[in-house]
Amino acid sequence: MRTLTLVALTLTAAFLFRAALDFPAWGDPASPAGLHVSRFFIERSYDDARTPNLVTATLADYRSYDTMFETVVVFCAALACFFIIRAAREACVANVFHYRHAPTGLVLTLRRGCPLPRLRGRFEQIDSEWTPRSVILETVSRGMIPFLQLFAIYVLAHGHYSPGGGFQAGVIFGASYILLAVSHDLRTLTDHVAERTMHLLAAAGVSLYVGIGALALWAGMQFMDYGWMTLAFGMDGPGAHSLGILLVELGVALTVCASLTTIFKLVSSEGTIMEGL
Amino acid sequence: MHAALVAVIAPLFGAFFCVFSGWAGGKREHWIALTALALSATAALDALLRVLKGGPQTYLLGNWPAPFGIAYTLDPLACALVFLIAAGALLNLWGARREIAHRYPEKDHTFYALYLLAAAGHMGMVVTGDVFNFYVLIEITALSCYALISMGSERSELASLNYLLLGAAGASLYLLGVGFLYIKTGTLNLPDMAAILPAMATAPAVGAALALILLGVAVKMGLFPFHGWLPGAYGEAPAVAAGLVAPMTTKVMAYVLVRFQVSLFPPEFLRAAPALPQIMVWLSVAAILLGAVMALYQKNLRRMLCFIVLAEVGYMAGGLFLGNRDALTGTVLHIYADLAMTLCVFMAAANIERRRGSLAFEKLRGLFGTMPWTMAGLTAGALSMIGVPPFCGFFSKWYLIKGGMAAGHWPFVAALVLSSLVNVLLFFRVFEIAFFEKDERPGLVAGDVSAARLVPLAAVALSLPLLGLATGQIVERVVVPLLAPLT
Amino acid sequence: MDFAPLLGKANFWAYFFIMLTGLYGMAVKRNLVKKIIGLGIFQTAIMLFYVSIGSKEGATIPILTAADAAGRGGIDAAAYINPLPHVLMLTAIVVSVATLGVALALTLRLWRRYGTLEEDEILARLRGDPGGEACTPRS
Amino acid sequence: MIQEINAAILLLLMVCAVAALQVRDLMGAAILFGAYSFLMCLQWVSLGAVDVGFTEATIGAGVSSALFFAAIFRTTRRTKD
Repeated sequence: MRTLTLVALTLTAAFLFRAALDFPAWGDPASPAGLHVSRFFIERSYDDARTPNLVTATLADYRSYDTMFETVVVFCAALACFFIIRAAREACVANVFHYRHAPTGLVLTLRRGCPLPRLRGRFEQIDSEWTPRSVILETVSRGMIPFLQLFAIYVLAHGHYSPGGGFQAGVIFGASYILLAVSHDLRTLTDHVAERTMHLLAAAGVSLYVGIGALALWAGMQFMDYGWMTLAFGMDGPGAHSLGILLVELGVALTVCASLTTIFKLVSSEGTIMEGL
Repeated sequence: MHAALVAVIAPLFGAFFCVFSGWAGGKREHWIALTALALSATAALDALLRVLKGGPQTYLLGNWPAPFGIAYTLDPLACALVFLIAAGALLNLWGARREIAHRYPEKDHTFYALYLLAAAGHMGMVVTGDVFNFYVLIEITALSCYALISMGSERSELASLNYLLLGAAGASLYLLGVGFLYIKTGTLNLPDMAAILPAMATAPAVGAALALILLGVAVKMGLFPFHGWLPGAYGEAPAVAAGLVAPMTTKVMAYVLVRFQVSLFPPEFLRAAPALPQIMVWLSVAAILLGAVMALYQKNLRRMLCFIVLAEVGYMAGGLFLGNRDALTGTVLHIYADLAMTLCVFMAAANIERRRGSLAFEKLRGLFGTMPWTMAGLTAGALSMIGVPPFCGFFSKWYLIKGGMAAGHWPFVAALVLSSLVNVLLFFRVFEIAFFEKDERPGLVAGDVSAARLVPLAAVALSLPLLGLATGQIVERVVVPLLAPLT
Repeated sequence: MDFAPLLGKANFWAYFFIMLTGLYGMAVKRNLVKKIIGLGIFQTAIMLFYVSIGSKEGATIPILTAADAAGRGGIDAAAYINPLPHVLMLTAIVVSVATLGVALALTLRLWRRYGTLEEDEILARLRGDPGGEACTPRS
Repeated sequence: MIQEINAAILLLLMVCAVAALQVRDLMGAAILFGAYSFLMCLQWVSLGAVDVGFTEATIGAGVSSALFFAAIFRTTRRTKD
């Protein structure tokens, strides 16, 4: 089996290496890829969409239909993970509850059916008996998270002019939640943003994207033509495209952030959404 | 031509609404899904009628001119397939509400959302005229299918992971092939690429690109020797999901091969490398024989059907690469016919599974007595798969055999005939068990399944002879315009 | 013999080498996580190939300079790197992370059922023999 | 100069790819895969693909690694190959 694979791979390698000899020279400005279609994007994007970042303009305007499905892929992955490993609700109710006394670090273990302690303020619920707790880590993370989120918003809003856009913003925002889950525990994250909110946000993001495309049908234009905003908001064509790009990137950011956080929650807790890393 | 677009995005919106409704505590997902699919089927029918009247059209997304933005290429072949997919997905889902609510408590909205996304992905793949967009749609379809398949029997998780690894590798090979084409032509638009390619038909990079694309699609299609994932994935999937993916996925991939063969692969290229079609036809012969032989060994109705699907993939790929007009006609006809008849037998199998709990052969005893309507549906599908006129399976096989004879490829013809005979044997063995052996076990639920499951099955079963009788129309209005540029 | 064009192809050859490394991992490794890592390497190498298609000698990153954005019309396409492969690969990266999430979810399900990540041990369990001592199923 | 940096990164990429597949510890493999992703991001930035590099740095080296760590933490880091 192993030798057979190696032989097949060697043959493939020879085949690919032979094909590479036929390619245009590496980095050649006059290659077909650099001339045919891409010139249009480079020369037109500022006039069409008033967006100096050519990648953003191409991504969210010229090929926005692709990007729509790319967002749907992320949404679909979150749904798929939920469908595959989310445990049934009754399996997620623990038999044993652990409470840690905050000042002393003493852990109280209660079986199901016992009255819950009334000392809410000084006891905190933890996952298992040994949950490492590091004051330095928690404090540093808490300090970093607002800046991460602010940076995510900057990346989203400034995507027209600098590297960045909806995906990167969504991932950074999601990473701030993942950092919260890793530095504290998953329960802290779930207390901040419920599972339900995440799913609704993910669906809202894709709906925003596809909805903006579909509103063009209502104005009698082709799907994904942002030109309908010229009629709705009374702005000029490039401005409408620029605004359209911003709005769909917002949808992308919402979906990516919510979906990636959901996937991380499900994978790190094996589907119970209780006990994380 | 907004109709074709509506056909694709209606299920997308349906999926979003299912998630909203599910997390808002509603119980309306089934109706949302049915409405979305019905809307999609209506729109697809509208698109088909327009295309039949006005000829092939392109739909520019975002209103950007064709090679720069993404465009749909709409012709009768594509629109008819979209209509069949939407209608098939609708009928397959129609009566499954109780089953889904029972099997996936708390998760049923996700099931509906994934089902709709898979349907939208299949339809999007058919209409798109952009080679990269096709890759993204493959992945949407595949991801939702992995999730749907993984919730079946105990073995389904491993089958699904195998499917994921092979499927992702196949899609990546396709992507690499597209990269090769892009580096040589500088475009991603299918018609534009087809216009550029003939000038460089003999370049090694183009040959490598087409070989890689062929390899990737063959993996996704389950053509021998890349069929390893297919029986496991379709055989272990939950019944409703199997009724969606088994008829649709392989057929959509076959459609894509037809599209590439007719409009992308330059004839000069195929003449320069005559070995490639020959190899593909021999692989198809191997696939047909393997499917037929393995089906004989199965002790479970659904697994038997999976190996028949494997053989049908061989029919389509073989007809495609024989390369003459009759064989191509047979392939196109077989895409439609096989979609309908596979859907028919899988829906009937789902009904039986719903009543009997399993599809092992010993559970099929006495079915003609207790479930006459379901068995009538299964019989219609079986007769079509065997190739009895006037069912549609007969006509497509007829054209395929004619094409094989015209090309002088006797092994292909022999494999086709042999596999039809094996189908006779397979189905009559099932009928024998279901008709003659009586099941006397107590506690067996008597009677057929509910009308909500029988009416869609009847509709699909009736469509089989209708599709067969419409063969002349299909050839004249779909296939002839498609093959016109080849002569 | 002139080696300069061959040297230009060395980059492509390196990409193909990484791709095949990934494919080798997917085909030969028995551990499911290893297979998934192989898939990741394969996909990323294809993205590298695409990005390199877009590169141009002497061109700058695909963000218009202030001067070009202000002046109307006279943008020299050769001065900017081709943005199209970048757009395609943004999509491909997101698709690959989506695939990764689903693959890991499936792996976790398999772990829950069989208590192992080795494909051969899972297959042995499915065939019915006890396999190895590592196969203690977790409830 | 940029060519030499490119070549060095490419070499390291190959080393990381092989090592991630060969190391007999899944956590080590995941860390090496993260390093591979980060080197890839450097390579892309040096090829001028700033947006792709940015995305790979966040998704490939960031979220993917976190997902791998989570899954390995939940299962086992032992592997036979």
